[in-house]
Amino acid sequence: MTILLSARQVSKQFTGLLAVNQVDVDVAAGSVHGIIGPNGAGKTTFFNLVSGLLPPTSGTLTLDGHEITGAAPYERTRLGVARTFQNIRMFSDMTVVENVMTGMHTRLESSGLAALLRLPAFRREERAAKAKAMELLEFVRLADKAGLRSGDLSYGDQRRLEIARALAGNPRLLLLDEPAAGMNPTETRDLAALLRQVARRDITLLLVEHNMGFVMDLCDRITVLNFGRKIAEGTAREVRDDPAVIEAYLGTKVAERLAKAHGA
Amino acid sequence: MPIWLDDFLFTYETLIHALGVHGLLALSMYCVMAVGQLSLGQAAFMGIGAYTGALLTLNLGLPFWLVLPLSALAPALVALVIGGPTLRLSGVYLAISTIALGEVLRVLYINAEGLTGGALGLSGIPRKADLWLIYLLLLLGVVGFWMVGRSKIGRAMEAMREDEAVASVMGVNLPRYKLGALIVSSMLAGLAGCLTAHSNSFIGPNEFGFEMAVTILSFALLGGIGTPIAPVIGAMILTALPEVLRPLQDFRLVINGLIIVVAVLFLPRGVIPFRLRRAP
Amino acid sequence: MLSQQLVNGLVLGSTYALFALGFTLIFGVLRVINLTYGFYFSVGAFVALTAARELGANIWVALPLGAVAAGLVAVVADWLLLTRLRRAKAGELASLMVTLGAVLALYSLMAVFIGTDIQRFPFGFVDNSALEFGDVRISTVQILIIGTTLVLVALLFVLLQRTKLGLMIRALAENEDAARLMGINVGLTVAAVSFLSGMLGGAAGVLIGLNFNAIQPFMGEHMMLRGFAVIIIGGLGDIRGALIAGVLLGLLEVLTAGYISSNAREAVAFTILVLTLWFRPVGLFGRAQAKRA
Amino acid sequence: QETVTIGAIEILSGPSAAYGTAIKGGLELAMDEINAKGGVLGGKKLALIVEDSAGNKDQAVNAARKLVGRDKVPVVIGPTLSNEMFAVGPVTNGREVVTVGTSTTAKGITEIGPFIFRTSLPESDVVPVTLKTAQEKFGIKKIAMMYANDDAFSKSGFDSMKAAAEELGLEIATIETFGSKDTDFSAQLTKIKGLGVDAITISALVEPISGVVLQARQLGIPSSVRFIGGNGANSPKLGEIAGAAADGLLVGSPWFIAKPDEANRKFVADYKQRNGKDPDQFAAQAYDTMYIVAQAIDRAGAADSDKIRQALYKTDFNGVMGPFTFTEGRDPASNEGVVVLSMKNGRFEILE
Amino acid sequence: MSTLLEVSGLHLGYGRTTAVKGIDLSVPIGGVVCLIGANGAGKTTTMRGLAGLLKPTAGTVRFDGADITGSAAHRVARLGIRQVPEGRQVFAEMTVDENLQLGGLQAPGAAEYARRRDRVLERFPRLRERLSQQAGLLSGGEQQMLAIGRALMGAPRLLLLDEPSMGLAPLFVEEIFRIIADLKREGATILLVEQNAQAALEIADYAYVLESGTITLQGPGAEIAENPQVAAAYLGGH
Ligand SMILES: Nc1ncnc2c1ncn2[C@@H]1O[C@H](COP(=O)(O)OP(=O)(O)OP(=O)(O)O)[C@@H](O)[C@H]1O
Ligand SMILES: Nc1ncnc2c1ncn2[C@@H]1O[C@H](COP(=O)(O)OP(=O)(O)OP(=O)(O)O)[C@@H](O)[C@H]1O
Ligand SMILES: [Mg+2]
Ligand SMILES: [Mg+2]
Repeated sequence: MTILLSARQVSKQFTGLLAVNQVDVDVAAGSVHGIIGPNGAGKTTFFNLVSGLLPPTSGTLTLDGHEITGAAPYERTRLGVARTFQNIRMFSDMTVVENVMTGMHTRLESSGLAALLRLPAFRREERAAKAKAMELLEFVRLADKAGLRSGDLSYGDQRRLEIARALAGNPRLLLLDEPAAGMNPTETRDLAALLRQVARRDITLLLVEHNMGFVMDLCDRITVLNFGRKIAEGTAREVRDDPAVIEAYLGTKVAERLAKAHGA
Repeated sequence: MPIWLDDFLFTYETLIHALGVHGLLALSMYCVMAVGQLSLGQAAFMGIGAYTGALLTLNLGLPFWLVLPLSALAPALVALVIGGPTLRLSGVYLAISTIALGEVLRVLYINAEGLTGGALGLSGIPRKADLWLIYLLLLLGVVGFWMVGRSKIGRAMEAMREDEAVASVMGVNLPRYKLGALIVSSMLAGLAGCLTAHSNSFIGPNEFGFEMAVTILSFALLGGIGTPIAPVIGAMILTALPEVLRPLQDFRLVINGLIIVVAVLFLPRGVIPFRLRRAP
Repeated sequence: MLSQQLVNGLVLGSTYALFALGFTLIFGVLRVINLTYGFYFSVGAFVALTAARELGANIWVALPLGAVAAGLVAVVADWLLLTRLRRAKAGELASLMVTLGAVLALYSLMAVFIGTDIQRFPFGFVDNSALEFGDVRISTVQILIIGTTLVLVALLFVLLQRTKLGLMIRALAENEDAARLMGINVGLTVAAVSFLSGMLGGAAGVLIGLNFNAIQPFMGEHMMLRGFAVIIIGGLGDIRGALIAGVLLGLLEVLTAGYISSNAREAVAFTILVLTLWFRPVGLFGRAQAKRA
Repeated sequence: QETVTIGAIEILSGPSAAYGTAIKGGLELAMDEINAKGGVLGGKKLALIVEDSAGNKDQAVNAARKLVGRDKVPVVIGPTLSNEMFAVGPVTNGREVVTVGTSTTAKGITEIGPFIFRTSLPESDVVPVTLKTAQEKFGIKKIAMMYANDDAFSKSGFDSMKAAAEELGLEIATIETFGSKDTDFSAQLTKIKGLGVDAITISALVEPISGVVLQARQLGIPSSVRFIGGNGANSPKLGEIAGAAADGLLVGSPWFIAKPDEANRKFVADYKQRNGKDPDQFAAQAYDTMYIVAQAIDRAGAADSDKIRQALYKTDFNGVMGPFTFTEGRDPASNEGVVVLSMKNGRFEILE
Repeated sequence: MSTLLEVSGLHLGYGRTTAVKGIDLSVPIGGVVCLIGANGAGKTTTMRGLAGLLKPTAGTVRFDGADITGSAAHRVARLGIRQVPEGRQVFAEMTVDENLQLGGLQAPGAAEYARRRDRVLERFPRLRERLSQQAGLLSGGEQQMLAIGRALMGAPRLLLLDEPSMGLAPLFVEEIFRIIADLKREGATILLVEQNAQAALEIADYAYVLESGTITLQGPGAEIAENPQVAAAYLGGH
């Protein structure tokens, strides 16, 4: 089992608050890894550290053996890190398909000069990009909305669009911040199926989610954060039965329900 | 040439020049705004181009085909130097701090009397900016932006305009794009400055200050930045208006202002509110 | 001489701060680069001038009259120019442009009707004798300016930070829809802000016009550039920032002109601006937007 | 053809409109008088098209092109500012249209070309007279010099002053500058106050001069320290704004309102009746210029630019500013008419 | 039980698109009514319309007998209709405490205000810890708590909840439903949009199913929960 992403003693200090506190996480290549924890535990902050939007206060991050701690977001994207956002962040003035094509930024190779001169190579590449974008939209069931202004989509549709946009860059590691928020159970089930397909494409998933059924279903391994610290880690079942996790996060009722639904 | 045509061209020559040059300035503004920056430094870049061009012609007697590119290069160098620190700023902070460039240069022009003629400016600059040249450059600019706009670069620029953090997560190298845009825009402004100097035959230190900066910004604001042609049209409207309204005399500027107000109220995204369709 | 220069700087700085107060209020709070602000400055001065000339009003009548008139003009201007754009969520740039057009029309209109000659308040409108402390001289008007600036800064600060209206104003600046959901009457609150800033601009116009004895339709336009520098150095929307930046700028300009070279004076404001932003990209007291990734 | 149309380019809108408005008043008054007396070229009426430049040199050039290209005027009067003339001059001169500046006092104006004339005395002719008078009358030895360093008019005025001061052997204690739109001069004046000078020279437009004068007295510079102004100070506005603070200010002028001759008294009265206010130097210069141009047209015998140009060289006119002829360089030939005025109770009086 | 909110024939849209096409709906005093539907069905649009943020193009809205169709949002809010908007919409630059103050602007008197604030902070102890933090820097879940707390500060007669459990940790989701139950017991009237339909239908007295802007099904909560189509489409059943 190779480790794709590894965080060592990563911390993030905000004024008056240690949001992530000496966290160690290893994400195995090809796995679906979940991060759960109470509100404000530091999950999104951890994502920001991994994707490079915030610099860690201390600790190191490595991707596939290369240290990326100080790399800019765009460099990490080139290395294969993609993400979605908890508070949806579309390019809302662009159309749906343009959003997806923007996600391909690092993969398109034609230079500005080629675009300027409309070289055949450039045109070929644009056509292929468009086709690929439509394919992705098909995949997240938004193909019929490809030409709409993305800001006009409903909340759930925007979430799916974010996933398509993140996938467009052919990432090796996809960070999903609460992808099922705002979806009803049926939609959530469909999303899970979709993500399983993604995982089958050799994309490693790192996932933050509060919908426990969803997390238990999908994740090979789960890390639990509380007040910025890692309090547990293991398989879905190990975590579910961990008293510290039940106390801090799940509550007995949910834990019982989960146990019932997913076998003891 | 028939006399009436000669008269016509004579009468409107400055205006026709100005329409073209202002079009170039509008493009230079477009270039910065397309990556979500708001700059009031374009007038300053224009001034650098104008003084560089004028001095090269007057003092060294260089041929115009050499003067023109050098006048684009000079502001580009300045853009390169100031780019790093200023591009950390955003929105109005960036805009106002770029006014600083213009104001500091103005003081410099005024005080470096030996070179720049101080408040008296430089006069007697030969008139070498032919109409065809101005409009050819403008055309190249518009077409260039149009072509590049319909590519991943265009998408990246629009992405930056909407949300920088997300654009960076999409893999857009923000500093590079910002600096690139600033440099290209400074070059366009420099060209415009050089062309102005060589068609007006006189330049002075006060022509590239705050007022001009705001005028250039307003080209893009009135036209809109959905497509590269929009700011150019904005520039042409704003340049022609005072002349078209000349018969109104006293009330000329009042009506001019009111037209702008009404235009923006009813077309808040610019006179050409459409955006470039990048994925047909 | 140094003490006199310090007083000069303080007075000049107060005029900058006084002008910047209302400007930073609309600019910072309503998130609008409202270029018509300079016009309110001119309106205040001219209304007070007319009151003094035609009605023989003294300063204590003319000053509030000018301020209130400018406030009303500001309310009307905001209503005509910006409500529509605000409702359409058209963004900062459209507002900037509309106020740019408007200010051109307004100044020109004023110039057509009033003429562009400079005018002054009647001699003896205020007792403008100079008080002497040792070899330092300061006039009554100058004391009035410093005093008014300090009082207004204190009042505004309390208003914005400590009162319900201030809270409502700030809420509205951030998220109009959410403010409505709180039961805030957006139209009325916006009008209140406009009125306030117009009044501040008008009062500044009267006092500064009085101090420099030069009243002219375009007088507000000339203040704008320094106004920009002050509110950016201070941090947008920050009242203390406007005060401190204004005074700082006044002092440095005067000291530069007095001890280095008057040629360099013009560059001072912008050099300070650049230096400030270098170290604090949001100005002295500005706060970075609380936007999370 | 029934009329001869002349063009003028003046600042009629924007912050400096006061200058253009005065000039327009002077031109129109003279034109009406000429027409009432039978016009030019044996009965043709003079007509005047005044275009606005708003003080902007691009607009000034556009206006010039319109006057020349569309209205086909043989003579352009103006533009108002020296800056504008530097842009307009090459255009009209290139098209061989006579251009007569009435208010452009900067150095080098008439060097633009053979079709560029001016009726305003350049500062270099006026200022030495003023300074010399001041030196002789008041024993001035040590001076401070102030000027607005950002506009061509003030700067070139200052250059002339400095040359004259050096010529006269005056001690220049300091040179202080300000921006033409500044309103605060306290720093410079405080510095000057400490230097103990006998006089302060100042070259700028009337607005900042008024401010300087007021603030100087405010700061306690005694009235024994006289101000000596350039062309810009020669305006009744100065007295209106600065009042008693301006008392004692000296300025050289080709004209002054209380000049006792009959022609001038009539001009002042007519102007005041027509425009509702006293004329200033700019109005007077414009008034004379219109006569000078009209007479040149008559002498030329046709509304033809080149002929008018030649006729202008032969100008020999006696107007409200006194006797007037052009030099070969197309500048006013003599500064004999220059009088030195002194401000008293807010009005200029001839310095006795 | 008399009706507090009565909606009939309501049409709402954005520009040329009509997102809600003539819905009828009523909420009784003291009742909890639930609105469920797929993404894009028009639930949020309906909520915005009721709060006065969108002007209806047709139809009427009556609140407590009075016609409030097309009333400005601040009037609606002052009548006691408070909304927890989708996406939270907290005032990001202001502190948590200031956000609460804004919710309680209309509180009659300082004592009442303090009472409400205490209740809210009791319910959400997490907010008490973060009182002086800028709201924009709160975690997603914390912001959701703040949005609910802020609405409660207005002592609403009708509470419009648009996906209140979104982004909340399981413990808190439970807590939210407990709070809804509490509020119901205290006599509050609630219109609830919720993706967690199972839980929502459990406490709802009555429910509506919205599809592409029209109501396709309605009935008592328990009944709707058992409807096989609903179960398949919205509850994750097979
Ligand atoms: N930029 C910031 N400045 C200050 N504090 C911050 C900042 N970003 C996050 N925080 C604080 O850090 C803590 C962790 O936030 P984070 O968003 O990582 O939580 P989370 O685990 O994602 O929670 P949720 O499940 O509610 O989304 C919170 O208490 C939050 O208020
Ligand atoms: N601002 C807008 N402009 C144009 N269309 C919009 C806008 N907001 C929403 N829509 C459209 O209106 C319809 C209803 O959207 P609404 O947000 O009400 O759905 P919803 O039921 O709340 O969905 P979700 O569960 O995803 O939040 C959708 O088709 C959406 O695309
Ligand atoms: Mg989170
Ligand atoms: Mg919704």
